[in-house]
Amino acid sequence: MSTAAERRAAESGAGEAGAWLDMYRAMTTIRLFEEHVNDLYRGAKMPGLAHLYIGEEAVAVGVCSALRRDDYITSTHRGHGHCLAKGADVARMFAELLGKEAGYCKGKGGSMHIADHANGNLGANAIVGGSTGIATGAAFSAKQRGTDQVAVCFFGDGALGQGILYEVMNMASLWSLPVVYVCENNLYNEYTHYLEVTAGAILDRPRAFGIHAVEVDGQDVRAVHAAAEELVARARRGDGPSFLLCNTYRQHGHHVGDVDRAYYRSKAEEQEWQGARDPIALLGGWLVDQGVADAETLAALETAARDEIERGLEFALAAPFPEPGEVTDDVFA
Amino acid sequence: MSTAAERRAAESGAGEAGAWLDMYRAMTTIRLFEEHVNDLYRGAKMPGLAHLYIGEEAVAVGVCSALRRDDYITSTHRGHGHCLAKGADVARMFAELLGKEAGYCKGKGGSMHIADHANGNLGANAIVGGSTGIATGAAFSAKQRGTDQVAVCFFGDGALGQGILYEVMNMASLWSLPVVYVCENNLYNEYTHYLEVTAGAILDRPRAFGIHAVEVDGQDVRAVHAAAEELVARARRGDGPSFLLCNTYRQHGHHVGDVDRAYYRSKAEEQEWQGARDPIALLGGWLVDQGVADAETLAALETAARDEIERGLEFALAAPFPEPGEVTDDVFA
Amino acid sequence: MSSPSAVRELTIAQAVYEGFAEELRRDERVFVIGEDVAEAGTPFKVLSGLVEEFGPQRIVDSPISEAGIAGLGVGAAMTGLRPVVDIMFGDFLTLVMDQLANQAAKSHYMSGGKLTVPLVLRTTLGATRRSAAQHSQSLQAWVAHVPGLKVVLPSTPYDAKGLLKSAIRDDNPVVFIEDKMDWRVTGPVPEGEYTVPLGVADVKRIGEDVTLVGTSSMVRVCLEAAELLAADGISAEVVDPRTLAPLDEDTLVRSAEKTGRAIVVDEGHRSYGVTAELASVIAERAFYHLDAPVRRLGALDVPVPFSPPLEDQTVPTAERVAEAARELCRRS
Amino acid sequence: MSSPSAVRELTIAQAVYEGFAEELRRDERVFVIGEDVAEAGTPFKVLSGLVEEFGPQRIVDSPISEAGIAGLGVGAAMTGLRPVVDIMFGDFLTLVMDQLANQAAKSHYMSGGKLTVPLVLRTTLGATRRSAAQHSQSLQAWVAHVPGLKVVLPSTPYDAKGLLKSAIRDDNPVVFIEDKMDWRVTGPVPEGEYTVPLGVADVKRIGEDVTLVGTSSMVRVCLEAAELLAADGISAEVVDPRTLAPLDEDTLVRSAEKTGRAIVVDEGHRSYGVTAELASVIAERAFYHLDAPVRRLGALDVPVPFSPPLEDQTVPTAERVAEAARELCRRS
Ligand SMILES: Cc1ncc(C[n+]2csc(CCOP(=O)(O)OP(=O)(O)O)c2C)c(N)n1
Ligand SMILES: Cc1ncc(C[n+]2csc(CCOP(=O)(O)OP(=O)(O)O)c2C)c(N)n1
Ligand SMILES: [Mg+2]
Ligand SMILES: [Mg+2]
Repeated sequence: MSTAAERRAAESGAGEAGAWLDMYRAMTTIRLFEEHVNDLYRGAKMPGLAHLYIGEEAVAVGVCSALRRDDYITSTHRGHGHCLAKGADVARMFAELLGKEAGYCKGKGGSMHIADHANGNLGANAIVGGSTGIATGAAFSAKQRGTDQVAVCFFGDGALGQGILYEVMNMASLWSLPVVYVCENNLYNEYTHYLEVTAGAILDRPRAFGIHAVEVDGQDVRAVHAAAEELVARARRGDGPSFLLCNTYRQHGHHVGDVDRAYYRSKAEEQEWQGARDPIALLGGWLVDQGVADAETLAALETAARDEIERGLEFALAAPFPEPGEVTDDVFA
Repeated sequence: MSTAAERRAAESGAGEAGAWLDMYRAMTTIRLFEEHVNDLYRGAKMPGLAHLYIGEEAVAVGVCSALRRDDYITSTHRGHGHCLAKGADVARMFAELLGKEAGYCKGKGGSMHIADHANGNLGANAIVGGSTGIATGAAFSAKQRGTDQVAVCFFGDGALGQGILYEVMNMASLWSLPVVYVCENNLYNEYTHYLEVTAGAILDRPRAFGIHAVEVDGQDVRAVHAAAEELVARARRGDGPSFLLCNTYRQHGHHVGDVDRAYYRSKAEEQEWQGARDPIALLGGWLVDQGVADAETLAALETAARDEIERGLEFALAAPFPEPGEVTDDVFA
Repeated sequence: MSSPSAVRELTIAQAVYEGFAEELRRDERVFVIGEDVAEAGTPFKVLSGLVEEFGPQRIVDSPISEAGIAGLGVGAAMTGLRPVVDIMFGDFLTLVMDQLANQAAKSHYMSGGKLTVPLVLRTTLGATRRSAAQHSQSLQAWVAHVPGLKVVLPSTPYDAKGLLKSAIRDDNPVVFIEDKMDWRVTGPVPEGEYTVPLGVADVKRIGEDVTLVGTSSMVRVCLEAAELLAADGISAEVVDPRTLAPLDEDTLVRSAEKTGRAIVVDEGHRSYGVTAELASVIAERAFYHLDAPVRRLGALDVPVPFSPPLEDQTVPTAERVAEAARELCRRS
Repeated sequence: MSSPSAVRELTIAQAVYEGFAEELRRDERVFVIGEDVAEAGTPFKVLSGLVEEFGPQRIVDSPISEAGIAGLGVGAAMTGLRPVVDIMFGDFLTLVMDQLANQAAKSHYMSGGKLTVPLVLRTTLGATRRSAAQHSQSLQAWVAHVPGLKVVLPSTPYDAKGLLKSAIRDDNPVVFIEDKMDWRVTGPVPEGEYTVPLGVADVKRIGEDVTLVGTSSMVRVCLEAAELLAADGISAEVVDPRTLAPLDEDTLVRSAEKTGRAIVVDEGHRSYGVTAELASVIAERAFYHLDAPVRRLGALDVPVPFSPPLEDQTVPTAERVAEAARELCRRS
């Protein structure tokens, strides 16, 4: 079975170049999706809150493009990017965010609980660190069942505070499980800088459990993808777990309602990451420099993504809510 | 305020030599106490089970002799040694193990919950890793209250599997708390060798959180004491937490009822640790070699310890049980 | 200087803030630890301002380590401090149950009264916030089941402040649970110093025909239901236990004996929930005075769904409580 | 070959072992993970022998990481395996509540039915073992309060085997709780394959004057009480719900309606415990048939003390149940 990147490259016929263009498209889709989510919130069209992935697109896309459809991921409260990168459909995601029947979870999960089992997404999780055991168990299962599937566990720097992460890394190492722990260090646990709550050096933590650990620039999708390909291959061939530290940044607030951020981070910091360190701009610039694409090609990709998203949103807005009676369905299988 | 070792040295008037003799007496007291506990169990005179400290005496005595009376310790299910080394009275300990009113906890705690607040012992704990937060909190409190007290957290190799240990080590490091984590690696978690359930190198775990970590031969009370003095002084002068790995061995079963052990460890291994590596024999041999004491001196110390213990046991056996009505006392302060 | 009798209208959030500020001023052993409690004043902003007055040593931002901070709180409480451990969402009680139930609740008893744990664990409850299954639970039944814990569920600004001050001064571990949806509710709060004792229920409305026992968020639901019932000529008495442990059984039973009918309403799941205890206490002790069975309304026994039309069905409403009361009053 | 009808006397421990062995043979997706479950066969030795037949890949010794193995179990269950996570003492449920209540119990619902978690969490309950406060709790009320979890409390060898097999085959998370004190209790178990469905109560003794509802260890206590009562000419019916969730309310209510008197007995703490739910279900649904209030007997609301003369008072005994029944029968 081929990875997303391989498949796309083949389809687009353009080999590696096609794969990079495809990642550009995927990152752009996430960006536009999240901007629309923000608008939905600001327009009071979406129930509850959402944690936007804007600025972190290179991590989900770089990692998931190294995965097969039957590989597993577990995600977080900031999960839209992971879900899309693993192959989810924009329309059904919007429908879920709006609590509609047509959503991935029939509206029962919402933003923090989207699961897309068909694409190996075992679910976003609203408990920080709550999916680390699930990803490790999926890897245990893959090994026990004799498949060569790999599980990727996405989590934020804040999850480094949860003891269960160390409990399961210990087991993953002991039993050489095919799991890749992907830490998205976007510098903040909600409103607190990670350095205020994180002692020592992050990479020393997985290493203390005998886990191979690597750090990459999470804004450079090519670097993330290269590292992910290596770590996923490692897991697939039975060489065990690994840890990928991706240094990144959320360009928006902790959630859509977090607009006054001056008390915990500076405008200057935000501007640097929104500008020079924007992952989509970085990839776009590289594609143009390399002559892989020109401005029009990229614009065309963006337009295509925008169309897809607007169609999806239209569908979701028009879609019906679940029947009241469904509230008692799905408690038990 | 002086440490136990200083105090004893002063009292015994023999300076350092007196301190070593005192540790010999303390280790012997623990050994004999535990042998009597084993007899109580075998004679069906003690309710429930107990986890004997025999073979590990050098750890508790080496560490606690570096502490002041107002320093804190937290202990484990294998806690008799810690409790005695921190200054508890033999008679009241026996009384507690027998569920008597005169016990440290009025019989309500028993072997796994002895606490001796007056001597800074915040309690044994029957939850593996369960006291790591308590010790860290005691250190937080000492710092907040501006005292120079130190907290020592005793735990076994099995507690390395509990996530809370990593959560609190992170905070101890961040806030430079005066706590010393003492890991008693006696090679087994109950009936499973620690290497089967512990990935990586133990010392790398505290180090990953920026905690100073040291390893010593847990059978050599002089080595344990020297390391403890340094780490306690470090904490006391505000230089923060540390981790002391003591390699040791329990000469008996996991608990008094664990007599057929062949399925999880070899007789040969037991004999090596019971013989050449017995901590009391090692110290005794050294004392004689150094001319600090001769055989009679040591025999006299043992006799004195035995008398103390037999008197204490007699007292405890004769002591009354709590009044039935006390069952509902002490639920709330 | 304000006279003790002067009264202001405050929100529950303001009352809670005052309770914290006064106790932090009164006793330097008190400190608050939790995620984003300092500069952020918690994500709900209820504590905003405390760190400016009391500093980061006493309003401590922690890592995302619920079990760890609970354990740290237990140790600090045993050794001379009075910690308030802030657990953002009640749903995260799942992570502190060991430190709470096996350590905090049992230390005093296991030590034969030697160790004391004057700890307050502050957290939240409540659904209908569109926060889905892991951020909407009301888990008070779990902690109320643990001997050695006190459990406080304030429903008004006055009670919130007075009960919080009592909780902080109590020498035992106390779980203090605020409703996420009602911080903006206003009510009278005197200027001066006062406390509300733990273990004393409060009759929030006097009535003759049926007793509505409500906890936390459900007190307001019961009061609204009482209004609806009044329109139908049914006089409902509304009783708020205020603390689940200790539970003021007598006040509940007396009211049920008087009215002969009782409905118990709590936002936790119905099965094996708080309503079961309150209803069975009333059914047993008021047995010979009851004209109809005691009814229980709790959250539906389903994980809280995200979709608004589904979520809205999971929580008791004034209309549903009133309907149950009308039904009871038709009976017997 | 043994005929399905052939019956042996087995202990509960032997019956549980058979249930495991048969399901491990029948379905290769089933595996067991826990502390000292392999060579040691758990500290209680109930699983001794499984690792010899099924090997260390399927009988997995874990680190002392309750939360971690529970989480690993959830992920394995979502992806095609059928884990049994062994949690040595029920007291350690405190450490797995997040994985159990926030993950296992909610995943099916939150995913709109997409994810399933066929997980069995096996643990224990029961005091009077002189194990003190952290090794003696009966925490079934906590898990029974969580929608999405099934909760099984077997009381006989026959039920233990049949219910365990159903639990392992169930597509939902099931908490299976064995009484530490009763593994040696014997009873008839047929040779052949059988299962006992979840959600069906069992009348363990038929009677006319009073209904004794008992769970787990308390079923035997109720049966002994029934003997004592028979001597006084009081005919007691003993009903065992067998599963708390789903709960077979009808069988309980029918019995209480028949006898007009009911006593509910569970080894968990009395307040906010299992007895509250069972008693209020009976009191509400059988209201017009009851001649006396429903009585509840649970563990005293104190941490379990170590000292034998104290511990022995904390748990309901046949004599206390009988006395409560006599008292009820004098009433009305
Ligand atoms: C166990 C737990 N504690 C606290 C929270 C509240 N909370 C939600 S997101 C968050 C911060 C998470 O930070 P991080 O893991 O770095 O992810 P990020 O939001 O930065 O992507 C917190 C504390 C939670 N959801 N779960
Ligand atoms: C959280 C928890 N899990 C499991 C147990 C059961 N148990 C009691 S002692 C023990 C082994 C502990 O090993 P270690 O920490 O190395 O201490 P040792 O017995 O070797 O001194 C276990 C698993 C427990 N008491 N607490
Ligand atoms: Mg972050
Ligand atoms: Mg050990």
